[in-house]
Amino acid sequence: TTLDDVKKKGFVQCGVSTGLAGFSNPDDKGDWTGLDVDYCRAVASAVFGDPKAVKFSPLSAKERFTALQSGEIDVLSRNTTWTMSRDTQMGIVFAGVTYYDGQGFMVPKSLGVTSAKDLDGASVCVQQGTTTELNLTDYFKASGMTFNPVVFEKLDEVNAAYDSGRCDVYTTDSSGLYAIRLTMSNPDNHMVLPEIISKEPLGPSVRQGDEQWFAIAKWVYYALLNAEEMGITQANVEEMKSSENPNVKRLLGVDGNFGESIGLDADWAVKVIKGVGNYGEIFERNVGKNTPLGIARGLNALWTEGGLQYAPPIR
Amino acid sequence: MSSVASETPSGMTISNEVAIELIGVNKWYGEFHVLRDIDLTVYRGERIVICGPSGSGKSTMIRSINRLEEHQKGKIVVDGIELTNDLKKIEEVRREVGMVFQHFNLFPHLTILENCTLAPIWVRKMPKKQAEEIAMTYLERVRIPEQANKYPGQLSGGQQQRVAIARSLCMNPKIMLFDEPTSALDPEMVKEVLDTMIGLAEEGMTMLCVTHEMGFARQVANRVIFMDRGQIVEQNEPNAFFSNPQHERTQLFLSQILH
Amino acid sequence: MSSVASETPSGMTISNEVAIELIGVNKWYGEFHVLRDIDLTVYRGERIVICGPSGSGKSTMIRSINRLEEHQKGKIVVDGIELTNDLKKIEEVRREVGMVFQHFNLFPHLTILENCTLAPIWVRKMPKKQAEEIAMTYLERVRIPEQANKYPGQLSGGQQQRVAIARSLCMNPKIMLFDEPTSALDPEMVKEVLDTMIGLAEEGMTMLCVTHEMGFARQVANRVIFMDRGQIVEQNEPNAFFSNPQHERTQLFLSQILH
Amino acid sequence: MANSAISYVSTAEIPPSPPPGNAIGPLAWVRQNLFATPANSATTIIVGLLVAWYLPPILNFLFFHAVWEGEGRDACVVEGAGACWAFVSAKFGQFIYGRYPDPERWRVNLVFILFAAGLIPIAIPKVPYKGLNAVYMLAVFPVLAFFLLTGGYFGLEPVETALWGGLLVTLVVAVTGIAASLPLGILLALGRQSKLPVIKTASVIFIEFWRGVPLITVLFMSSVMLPLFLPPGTNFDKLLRALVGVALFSSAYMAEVIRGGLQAIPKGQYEGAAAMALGYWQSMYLVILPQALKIVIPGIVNSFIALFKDTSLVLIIGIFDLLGIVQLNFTDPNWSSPVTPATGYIFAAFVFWIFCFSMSRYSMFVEQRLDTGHKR
Amino acid sequence: MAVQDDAGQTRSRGAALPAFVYDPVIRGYIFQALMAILIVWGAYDIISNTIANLQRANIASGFGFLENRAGFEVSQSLIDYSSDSSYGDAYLVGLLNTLLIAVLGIFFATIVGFVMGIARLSPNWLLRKVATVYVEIFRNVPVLLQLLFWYKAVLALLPSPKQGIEFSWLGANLSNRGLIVPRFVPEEGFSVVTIAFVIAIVATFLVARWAKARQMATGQPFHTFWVGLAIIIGLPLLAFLVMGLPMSIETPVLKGFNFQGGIALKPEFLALLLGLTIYTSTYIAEIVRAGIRAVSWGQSEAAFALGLRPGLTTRLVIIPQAMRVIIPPLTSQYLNLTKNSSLAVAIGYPDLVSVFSGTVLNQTGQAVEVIIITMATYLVFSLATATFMNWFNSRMRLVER
Ligand SMILES: Nc1ncnc2c1ncn2[C@@H]1O[C@H](COP(=O)(O)OP(=O)(O)OP(=O)(O)O)[C@@H](O)[C@H]1O
Ligand SMILES: Nc1ncnc2c1ncn2[C@@H]1O[C@H](COP(=O)(O)OP(=O)(O)OP(=O)(O)O)[C@@H](O)[C@H]1O
Ligand SMILES: [Mg+2]
Ligand SMILES: [Mg+2]
Repeated sequence: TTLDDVKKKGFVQCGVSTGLAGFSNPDDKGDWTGLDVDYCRAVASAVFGDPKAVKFSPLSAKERFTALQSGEIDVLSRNTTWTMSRDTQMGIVFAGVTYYDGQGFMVPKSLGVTSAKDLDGASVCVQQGTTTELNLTDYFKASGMTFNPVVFEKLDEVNAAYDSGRCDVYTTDSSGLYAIRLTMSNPDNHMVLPEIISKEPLGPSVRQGDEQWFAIAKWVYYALLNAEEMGITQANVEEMKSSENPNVKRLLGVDGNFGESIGLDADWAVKVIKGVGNYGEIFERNVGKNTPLGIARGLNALWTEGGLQYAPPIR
Repeated sequence: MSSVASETPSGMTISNEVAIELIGVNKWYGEFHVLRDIDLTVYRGERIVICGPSGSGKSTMIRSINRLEEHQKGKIVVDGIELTNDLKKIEEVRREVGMVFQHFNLFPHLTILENCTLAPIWVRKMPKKQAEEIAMTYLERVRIPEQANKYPGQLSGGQQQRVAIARSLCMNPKIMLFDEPTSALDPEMVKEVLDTMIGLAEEGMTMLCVTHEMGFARQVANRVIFMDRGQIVEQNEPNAFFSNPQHERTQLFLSQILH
Repeated sequence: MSSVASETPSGMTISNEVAIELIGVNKWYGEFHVLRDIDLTVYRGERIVICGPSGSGKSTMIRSINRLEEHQKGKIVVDGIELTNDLKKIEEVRREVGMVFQHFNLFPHLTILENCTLAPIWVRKMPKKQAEEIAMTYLERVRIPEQANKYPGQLSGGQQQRVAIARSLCMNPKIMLFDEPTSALDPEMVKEVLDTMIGLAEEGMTMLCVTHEMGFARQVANRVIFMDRGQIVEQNEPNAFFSNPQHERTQLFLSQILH
Repeated sequence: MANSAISYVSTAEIPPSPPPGNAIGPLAWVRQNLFATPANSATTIIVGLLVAWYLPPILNFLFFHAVWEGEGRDACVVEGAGACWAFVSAKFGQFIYGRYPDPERWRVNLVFILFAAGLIPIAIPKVPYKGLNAVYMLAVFPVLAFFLLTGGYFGLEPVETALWGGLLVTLVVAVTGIAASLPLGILLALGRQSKLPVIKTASVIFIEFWRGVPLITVLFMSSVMLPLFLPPGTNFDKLLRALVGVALFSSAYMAEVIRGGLQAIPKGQYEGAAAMALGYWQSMYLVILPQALKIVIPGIVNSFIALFKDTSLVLIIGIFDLLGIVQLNFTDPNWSSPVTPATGYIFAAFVFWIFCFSMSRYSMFVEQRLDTGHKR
Repeated sequence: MAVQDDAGQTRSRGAALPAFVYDPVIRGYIFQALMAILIVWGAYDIISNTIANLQRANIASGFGFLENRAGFEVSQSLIDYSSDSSYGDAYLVGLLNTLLIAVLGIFFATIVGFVMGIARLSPNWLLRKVATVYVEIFRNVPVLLQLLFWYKAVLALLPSPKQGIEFSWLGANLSNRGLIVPRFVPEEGFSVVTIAFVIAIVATFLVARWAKARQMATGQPFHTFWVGLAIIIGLPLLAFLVMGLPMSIETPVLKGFNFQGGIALKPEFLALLLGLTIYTSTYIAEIVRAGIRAVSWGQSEAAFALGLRPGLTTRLVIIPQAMRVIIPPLTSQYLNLTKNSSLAVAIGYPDLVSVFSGTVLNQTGQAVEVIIITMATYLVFSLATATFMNWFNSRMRLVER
């Protein structure tokens, strides 16, 4: 099984993007950071108790699915939209939605456009082979407008083309827009338009056919959410072990051994939280208000706070 | 040097009109002095054989007669026309002088007939039909009319060389130059080419021929010239040349060649 | 055909041991019948010259003796070994038979010495030193020991051909085959090669030689074979062959070649 | 009966004299090469004007208006600025080593030195011990280089290939491709010459397949499809996969080059070898291949050059070779300026050019020098 | 050929091996059988692995996806294409774009290459050196780098459409959106001009034939080239004037962000064309040079000795022979150019690889099928080229004995 293989080689092989600030991006020292990266570290923590027991494969949009299908990577955590065809026809399954996103548009302020409705006839920069490319087409078609696609295989190339003025509009998931805006030669000259034209549930995926590994992928994510819901943080996880709350006890493996059923230790969730913190911490660390991206929780707030992030209980 | 009409053994006549005159001709390849003060007068109807060791300048000399090589000092007069840089004069001389090369240099992409008619059509501005008729007469003369529509690659070496001779004759030249015409041929084919050349000589064509075929020299030449190191070292009427060479280099050369 | 030990003009002896035997050998190139029922017995010590018009199958015949060509019918026995598809036997025969080609076929990437030692080292598994000593003796015998460390490209044609002979001799063959060994040479160089071959003949080597050098044939051959259209048309002792050819094709051929 | 009238014997040898003055010297050269005919003179003038028109702006951009020093983009974002060489010097380390960790870069340097130490003597014809040298280059050096670069043994820090980049990767891909394609190419060429139909057909299909498709699809295939061909769980390095693709691709081209050499060997050489009782492999190894390979040295070097240029395609599958890493740095906001891309590309072009041009000159040199065989 | 076919001859001396081991025929069969087994086994292994991998991962397979709706747009298409078209249509769009760039690239590269190749043999030192520098520079730099250079370092620096460089005399505009040129819209009567053009070509052809026949008959040469040129330009022009200028020009106008109307040559297209043309032309230049030099000097000498002038010698003797040498390698350069056009993927030109192995592969995830189709397409190109070359070689081979 995948878990055995992973244990044997001693690390989790995780597919990430070739560089998208806030989600998966190598820092100056070459260490990977970001929300997608932290999810992989969480999985590694669950298996090995060590958030560093993970290796990253930067993948282009084209390579990502075959890399997972062929077993080259164990988890794909690469701002990938959960769609039905991907979930059913490509031999992969999605483990959850780590980020609720939607596609938007960015334009140079000098263009004088304030709404996506004014974009008729525009040249649009978009990354090749993404759901973004399809949504874009659908949106313009539905609005009775025309556009001229300028597509590249790699994100850098799309960025460079937009920055040099090759196109009028940049479109991708709005989280991405914020990240990309930062890399423009002058970020203040660009604005994100208010329209969101699609649902983009981004989440990690694993290969079909290995229920145990699928369960680990799912429940690591749920553990992160439950931890936030219960107020368990990286800092207080040890004290919380002595909490009286039965929900906390079950999550932290003090009461019952839920880890066993997915092939992990009883304290698997403790390891996860110790390794990377809870979902809220991950979010704030990578993309939240105090990062250059400055993204509000919005849809990604817990259900208890009006958002969509909701985890099944552990019992 | 001779300046009177004379009678050769085989009964061919030589007029005392001058056909070619080389006066103090010198030529250098870069620093290398190939032709050194060559003086030579050829009379109309003369048949001259040139021999000498490899690298002695034989080819260079006969090639400068139709300006395939440019000489740098001295004077070459062919058929009354002095060879200078003037393209028109060069062309005129080349029309009067035919040349046959060691490696035939037939045009491989043209048939035998086309090889023969190319120059008459484009240089002499002859109608094709007439050119072809003339070509056929000459091909008959070299005894290969039946090959007219083949390509050079399909012919044996001896046949190719005969075509090359016919091709030159089609331009109706007054003088023929031969540069080792038989040395690239198999022994059995040498004879057919030499026979063709003998035929030409008998008709009184002025000929200069670089060759080591001493039998040929004996039979048709009225003069044999021996060259060495860019000079004419010795010349004589063939019988005397072979039986009684004067210069020691000539003697050495003949002893090697007639083993 | 002669089958008794005889004495040749130059006093070389021939045993009545059979060296090579061809019995009813036939060969086709596609549809073309090159060798037609060739019967030939060569005795140890014989020196046979083969002549005939181009394309008559001379080369093909002597090349099939060391299986450079495969015959399709009949039997070839060399030194007691019959040539079949068996690679081992072919190799054995080739070790006993030396061959010298028209175009020398020296290996241009090896020095003269390396050319000569290659086969002894790799085929006879001789130590390098010994092979070199042997090579040097043979190079002395062909009178070019001083060229041992040059490359073939640096030698004249005559020297190259002598190296080719030495190279064959290094394998200590019992029989030598020559395929027009002098026809690619400049006239000045023919003599040195023929002299080398005469030397070999005087030592009693069994030799088959395709050549048109009739002087050589007269001097050393004890039998001259004339081939035409894939058949042996006539064979005889040289003096008789040249002075009194029987077959009309032989007569025609000799008249052409001795022009 | 000497005919005294035409008989002539020279009495003294005419010594060679130097050629007349107007045939040599610089003036004669100018006349012959630039103003020989009116048409020739006209060409000289027109081409001369074109050169005078276009050369100065190019030189200005490259040298006279170029920015040689600076700490960031500000130095290069000035009106009329030429090439931003400051960018190249700031990023030079990355261009050579990629993201290979700083403290470990001595290992890369050592590999470069070891490589040069093997290559230089093998390239100079006069240096002896070519055999030992070849053994070093084909057996010792690759092993040393592998351990040095990847690490993980002998206390060397392991360095993932994902961190390799720049000229290092360019050279690794090119050298491996070359080293692997040569023996493979020889086998394929011999296979294609073979009289055995199965071997011949297999070789032909293999060669024609790889020669028929663009390298980029081969790289896509190796990066996307290769994992699917293998049993589950076997997966290997991305760089290694690219190397496999490049090696197979170039071996097909190499095979055709070598086949050309085999065909150029005169039949007489095969016969000469056979007449001396050498067997098939012996004649190939001792007689035919040494000559065939020598004849095709220019062809081989040309395919090396092609391969070296083709290494740049690996950037399309996300491996950062020299060109890839140069491009990657254009996005550095600290250095982005209108002239940055041009500067980066010109730098990369210059590096590629140096390698390719010197290889082609080298092949011309070898061609002339080793030409002992077929010329007097 | 007397090349030995005794493959694998070993010399284990003395060992009493059965006789058939030394028979090259039997030996050949054994060797081949082993090889065949190896190949079949390898192929079986790969195929079974792939099938197992695909099944295990539950990946859809088969070529049915070609019928599905594509759902994305392509920026340049020679046929009608919209997001409602199928993946199969997308394949066609990519294929046609590849062919378009290949045909144009071949056209320009041939012209530039011949000019440069002949210039490299010029007696003029300066011209020769300039051509040499051109060839040596552009030949020794990867074509991908050149494409990127033109695209990102040159064309990307152009101003936006609003500030684009106007070529008012052409009605064209050059900006970072590419070169926008007016489109000629034929009106009623334009067909007459087209017909005139066709007639002119036929007429030129006839004149050439007549001229040749006349020369063959009377020996008089004729200036066919100039007369032909005059006819081909003059006749359509005349028709155009007579019909009252039956053509309107659709000039591009700036509307919103972009130009509307006219023909837009996108920067991706321009960069690709420029890069491929320059790169390939250096190779063609070398081929042309080698081809001309392959005709031995003896051929020229023989022609000179017959009194032919240098110009005629070139035309009648050198070029016909050089072309035989030039055409085969030239065809393979054409094929190379076509294959190199796949680098379009790096600069976003929608060629076959970019549209099909890029977008379609990503949208469907059917990597195996998509890559197979792409490779097969290129293989067809190369087989077609090879067929042509074989045909050409057999037709043009110098006839020999
Ligand atoms: N183009 C050239 N450049 C330099 N040297 C040349 C050139 N052509 C010939 N030579 C040299 O000039 C000398 C005379 O050459 P030439 O061909 O006239 O000799 P030859 O007497 O015809 O010799 P052969 O019998 O070998 O044909 C030779 O030493 C030759 O090497
Ligand atoms: N490989 C081959 N395929 C087909 N025909 C061949 C082949 N080799 C030789 N021939 C033909 O076989 C005939 C005999 O050839 P061979 O070389 O034995 O003649 P030869 O007597 O040696 O002639 P030469 O004096 O020209 O060397 C010739 O007609 C030749 O064209
Ligand atoms: Mg000569
Ligand atoms: Mg023969």
